Amino acid sequence: MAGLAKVFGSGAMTNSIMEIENNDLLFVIGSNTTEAHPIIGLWMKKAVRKGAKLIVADPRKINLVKFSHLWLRQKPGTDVALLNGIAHVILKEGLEDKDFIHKWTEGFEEWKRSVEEYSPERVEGITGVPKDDIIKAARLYGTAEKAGIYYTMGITQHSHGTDNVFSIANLALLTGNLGKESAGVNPLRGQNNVQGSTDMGCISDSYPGYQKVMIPSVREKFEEEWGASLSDRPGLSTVEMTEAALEGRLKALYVMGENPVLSDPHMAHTVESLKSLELLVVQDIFLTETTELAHVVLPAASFAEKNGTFTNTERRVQRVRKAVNPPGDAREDLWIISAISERIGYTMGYDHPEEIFREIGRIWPALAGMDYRRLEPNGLQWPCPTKDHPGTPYLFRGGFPRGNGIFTSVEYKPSGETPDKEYPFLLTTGRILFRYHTGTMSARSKALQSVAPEAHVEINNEDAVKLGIKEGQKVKVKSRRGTISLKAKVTERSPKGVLFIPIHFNHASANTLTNDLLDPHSKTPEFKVCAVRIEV
Amino acid sequence: MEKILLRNIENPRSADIKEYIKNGGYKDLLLALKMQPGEIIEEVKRSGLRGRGGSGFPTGLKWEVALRDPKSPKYLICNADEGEPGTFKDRLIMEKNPHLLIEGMIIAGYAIKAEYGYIYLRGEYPYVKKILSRTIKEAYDKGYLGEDIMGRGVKFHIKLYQGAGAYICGEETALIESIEGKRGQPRIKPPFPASTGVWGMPSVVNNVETLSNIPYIIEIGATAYLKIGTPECPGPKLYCVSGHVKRPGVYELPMGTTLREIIYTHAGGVRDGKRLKAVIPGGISTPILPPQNIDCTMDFVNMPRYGSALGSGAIIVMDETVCLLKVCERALRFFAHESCGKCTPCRIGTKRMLETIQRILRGAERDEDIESLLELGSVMDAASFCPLGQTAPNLVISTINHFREEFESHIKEGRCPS
Amino acid sequence: MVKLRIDGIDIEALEGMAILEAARLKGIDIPALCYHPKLSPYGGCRLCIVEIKGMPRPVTACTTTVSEGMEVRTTSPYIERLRKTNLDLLLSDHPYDCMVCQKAGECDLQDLAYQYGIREPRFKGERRIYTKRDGNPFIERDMEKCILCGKCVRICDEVQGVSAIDFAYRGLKTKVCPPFERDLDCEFCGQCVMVCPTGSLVGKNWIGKGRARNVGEVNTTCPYCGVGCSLTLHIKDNKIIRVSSKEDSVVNEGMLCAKGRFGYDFVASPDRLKTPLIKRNGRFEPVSWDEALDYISKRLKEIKEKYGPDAIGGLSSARCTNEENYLFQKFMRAAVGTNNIDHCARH
Amino acid sequence: MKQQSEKNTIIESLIKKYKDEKGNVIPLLQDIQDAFGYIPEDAVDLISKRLEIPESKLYGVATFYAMYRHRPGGRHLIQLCTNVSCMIMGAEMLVNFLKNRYGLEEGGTTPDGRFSLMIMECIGGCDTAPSMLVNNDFYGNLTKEKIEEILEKYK
Repeated sequence: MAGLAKVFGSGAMTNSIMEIENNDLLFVIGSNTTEAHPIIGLWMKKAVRKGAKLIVADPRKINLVKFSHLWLRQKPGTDVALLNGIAHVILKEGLEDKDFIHKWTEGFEEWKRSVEEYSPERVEGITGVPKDDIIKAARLYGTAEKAGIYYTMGITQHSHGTDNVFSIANLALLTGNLGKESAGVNPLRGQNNVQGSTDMGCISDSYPGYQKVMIPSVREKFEEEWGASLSDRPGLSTVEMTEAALEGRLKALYVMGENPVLSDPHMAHTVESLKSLELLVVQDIFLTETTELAHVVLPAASFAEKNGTFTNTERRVQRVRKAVNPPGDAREDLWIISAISERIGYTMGYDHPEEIFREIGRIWPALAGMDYRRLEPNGLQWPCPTKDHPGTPYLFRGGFPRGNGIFTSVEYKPSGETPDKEYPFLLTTGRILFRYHTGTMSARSKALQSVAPEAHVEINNEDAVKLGIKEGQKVKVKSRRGTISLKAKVTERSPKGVLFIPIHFNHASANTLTNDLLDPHSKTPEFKVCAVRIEV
Repeated sequence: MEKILLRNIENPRSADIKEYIKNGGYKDLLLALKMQPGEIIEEVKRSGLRGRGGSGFPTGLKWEVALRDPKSPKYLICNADEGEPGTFKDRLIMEKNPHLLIEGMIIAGYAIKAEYGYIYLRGEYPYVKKILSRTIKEAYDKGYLGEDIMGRGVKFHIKLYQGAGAYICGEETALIESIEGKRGQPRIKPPFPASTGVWGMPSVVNNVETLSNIPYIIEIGATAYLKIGTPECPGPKLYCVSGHVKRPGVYELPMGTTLREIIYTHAGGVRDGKRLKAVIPGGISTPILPPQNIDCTMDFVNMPRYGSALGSGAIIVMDETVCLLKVCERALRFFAHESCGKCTPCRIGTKRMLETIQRILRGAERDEDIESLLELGSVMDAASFCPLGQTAPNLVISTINHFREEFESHIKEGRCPS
Repeated sequence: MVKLRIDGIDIEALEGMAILEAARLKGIDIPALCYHPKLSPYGGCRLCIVEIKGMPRPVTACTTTVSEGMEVRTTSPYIERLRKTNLDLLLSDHPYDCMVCQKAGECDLQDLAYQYGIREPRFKGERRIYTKRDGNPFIERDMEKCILCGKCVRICDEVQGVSAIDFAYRGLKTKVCPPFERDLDCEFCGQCVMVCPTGSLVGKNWIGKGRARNVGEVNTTCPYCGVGCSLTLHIKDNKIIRVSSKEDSVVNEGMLCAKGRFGYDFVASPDRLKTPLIKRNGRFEPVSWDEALDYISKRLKEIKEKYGPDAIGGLSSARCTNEENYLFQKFMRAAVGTNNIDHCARH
Repeated sequence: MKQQSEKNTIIESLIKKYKDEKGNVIPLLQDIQDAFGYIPEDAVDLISKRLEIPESKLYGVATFYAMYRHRPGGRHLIQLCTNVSCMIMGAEMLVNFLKNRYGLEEGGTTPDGRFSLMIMECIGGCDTAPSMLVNNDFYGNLTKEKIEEILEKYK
């Protein structure tokens, strides 16, 4: 969420889920909401029922299209061109919010010039979206009083993911859809506490609360709080750690509750790097593809066996409560971390998760006003600086925290690896309703397993006819990085020349094929686009 | 009385448009097109015309609500479902005098500023569909239907729509649901169709016979029309007579003619010299009448005073050979089969009443069976969602009241007195 | 606002509000089986009938909206008799399963039968018998217990937008089912199970796991996607036997998806890791916590001395709690001394 | 029965006829029944896909109306009324006659596939009770002999 953080200071939804109901225009781009965020999908359907207009931009005919008024079917990886094209039309038709731009933004003039050559005709050439639809989308978004933009991995998982996010932010700044209810720029975070793990500083360049590691005064504050000297050297991201291990710079890795073998791109690369480590410790609730390579596996407690908090995609911190005891000798993660820390000479004596929660509140003002009692019954949305503060449904009321909203000029750049003669198909990956992440939990639910037992590759019905592929036929999909074999699903859902494979299945993991090319800013791999070949 | 609705039907080519025009057909339409829609509605209101389908609701009022409603387009729907057992009058108009209906529809459409009309014809009249399709085509060819009727700048189209076997679709909102391609389940009222009907637009639903009165009202004016029938229920009425009479059929008589006169003077009285046992005056959802009550005047206002109702004017005459419990059993089998299933009292109540009657007929009855029938009847009448459930018990309950001994003899001696 | 009187109490209600809702605002509870605040009014069960001054026939409170000066009576001997007979009719077409029915103790029909003291239905007759079972893996659909309230049909159509089921056939034979009575094939969100007033729709893996007695409830947050729906875990003998959600929860208002509502049996899976494991010559051997922790800390200290703290990296989890993520990065930064921290966010 | 692909082309052409017409479901189902004698399951699947109407709703409509049939029937359809007016004029006897003479039960089809029988509620022929329809033709004042004579015409 580096892109959004740059413009607005954090990578969270600017508005809240309940406000979706009162949008009069919803622009959903790169989000299969009814499958990846089903309940947010319901709020969107409710808004449409109440008369809101819905634009869906997605290369595939996802279920949400059924409820939309306008479906933009852009080629994968061409989002910047589409978004700049929409901005272009808004400007040409004078639909921008002039006094919002004047009062709250900077860099407008320079950015305005950068979108001048994104005429509807040119954008149609790049994205494949008819120019009339681009104009219609611009008018819908430009004239709407309360317009919200919603996006997920379809926008961020590109080598130019940050640019995609910048161009979304530009649209919101252009039309003043920020700092007010039922509007905003709303990334739908994929996992139950991915917002929390970034808030808590599990990213190499930031301490908790996005406080930068590289700023000496910030580091000193944390050194004082934690009573330990802290490194001033920048840290490595996941994929960079893989490189470092292969180059012998990284010798040990401690993995808590993750399955990088399946969830990181270019699986062969990941396996090779983990094998080269001198120490791999994996703490999880099941054996996974990653524990296979570990030296030590530690049994952890599941969500139902511990107390604490999760933070959802709308910045709402909510309680997690222990309902059953962990099996056998499995222990809460807090106990395990403290025990290891104790043994290497750094004591972290906590008796209850709430003590940690209070400590977090001390060092990150946005959570200072929260405590476990105040989180009853429905949690609070940060920032919540004081004990009587009701929490913040939407950000930036009365302006941006760090000066003005910045327009960022963004040029359309094609994806890293695009189809060619040898690998003629474009592969995109993503989620499906009945599975979750790497399947650790969802694969072990009998009912979910029986309705989504195995991976499939969606292939456009015309392509299937050309290649003589029938529904359910086993096929091989090959990229420069590996090969998997799985059943074909012949459908109109995927556009011609594009294949789709869900990410959840270890027997045919999409990440065997994906490209580990990173977005330079966010360090996110380009999961959404790579070139593949299909063999019958 | 000089025929109005069944004028010239003896002529085998009466359905032909040339024949219809020769006898003054479509003149009233041209007359109406010279008037303002509001004027036509005033005339219909003054005429006192009431819904001939069975509701008896003042037609002019319904039109006025639709005309005043701001929403458009508006729709004029002809209810040709005619599902009430014992009723076959609309069939006769549509077979023998279809252009009278079309002319009536166009005038009604013009009066409420509707440009589209539907005829909802029941699925059980396939041969009538052929006739109506030809009639509509003739009207289009002669310029009485289309984008610009007779060059008067008035647009009106008629679409023929056939149901597929559902008595409930005689209820106007169930009919509208059916046109919209859904299960024929009645809608919550209000809103009424005149403000929110088909496709959510103002829609007037009128019966075939009701619409067939309109040209005549335009022709002779409300004042003259009021001279026919009774002051509260003016105009001609088509009475259908079936069952044990010498001459079953449709009789066009002034509204308010007595039941006795219809049965004996027009329908030739009870056949084979049998004794009259009972009469269902208005279709099987109306209470039964014993012989001593047949001096009632058959109109919307008087029949309730005799403990029954005009309904669709479908008179079923039964002589002494008929076992009334069997008649009640068959009627309840009808209502249980036709219940749309939406509301508890009707969905389950019709079946339980039927089972109770069948138990009595099988001689396996228990003493409290009559009590159960009365209790079921009261909950259905009071709590059913629509008139189907509310009127389904009428026949049984009235038979208990007027022919208690027939029930008793079945229960006590296990045999039928007839 | 509209002023009216219900059972002699003066009430102000919003224009267009149904009498049933206005009454409930004042704590006057009118029995209703087919009403749900999220759904369009239906008027099928006829239990919520009330008397209104000036109206000949009782009207259903769920479909009749309030109007100025209206006087409503929600109960009278006459109304109670009609309600009781209505209930009697429903029970006459309902299997007498309360002894073994999963919904016993939470069934609206059972509660009303208790309230009206109906031990035996007075009007006995033919009851719907359906032998074919629905083969879908999530929801047990016993249509004999269905009272045709239509809430499942409406929530699937109006709220979920899937329309997987609808009424079929007519009269007493009316049945809620997928097309051609095929097995249910939908998103298995379970919203239909949430609104079903009887035991007709229940989770397949709830059956036989326990009912009202000694079942604890723990409210928590869903472990799956980032929406953060509130879950209520139903616990018996240290096992999750069922998941539901409170309808007043802010983010999801009681609605869930297939993963949140039905995807919880991983917690009790036999595959759960139960002891620390150390790999010795290619095979994992169970060891005690002390042995594992000593091994890890010894190796970490060795690597830190030999190669420096930046040779060590940490991957936290987007599925762990805030507290765990905080402690993990504090461990890597304060205890180990490196900024090599990331988590598997899909960014 | 017709070939599957041939069957699909007929269904597709019928659907096209009603493609953009509002309120097209009931006439379309009627046309499908006229073409095949009943409403085949795959026809409903195709209508659902093409007109984007949930199939559950289509099935709800197809099973609500009594005159839609869901199984192939005989070449000719007899629809005999037994409602009150027809009943008191002897319709029950005619039902027994059809059973004994032609082996026709309610909702059944003769072994040779010539006739199917539907018992109707009221077909509006009360003045010539008892009455019946055979395919789309109306017959009144029925007796056993008259029925026999009429059915001869339907081979």
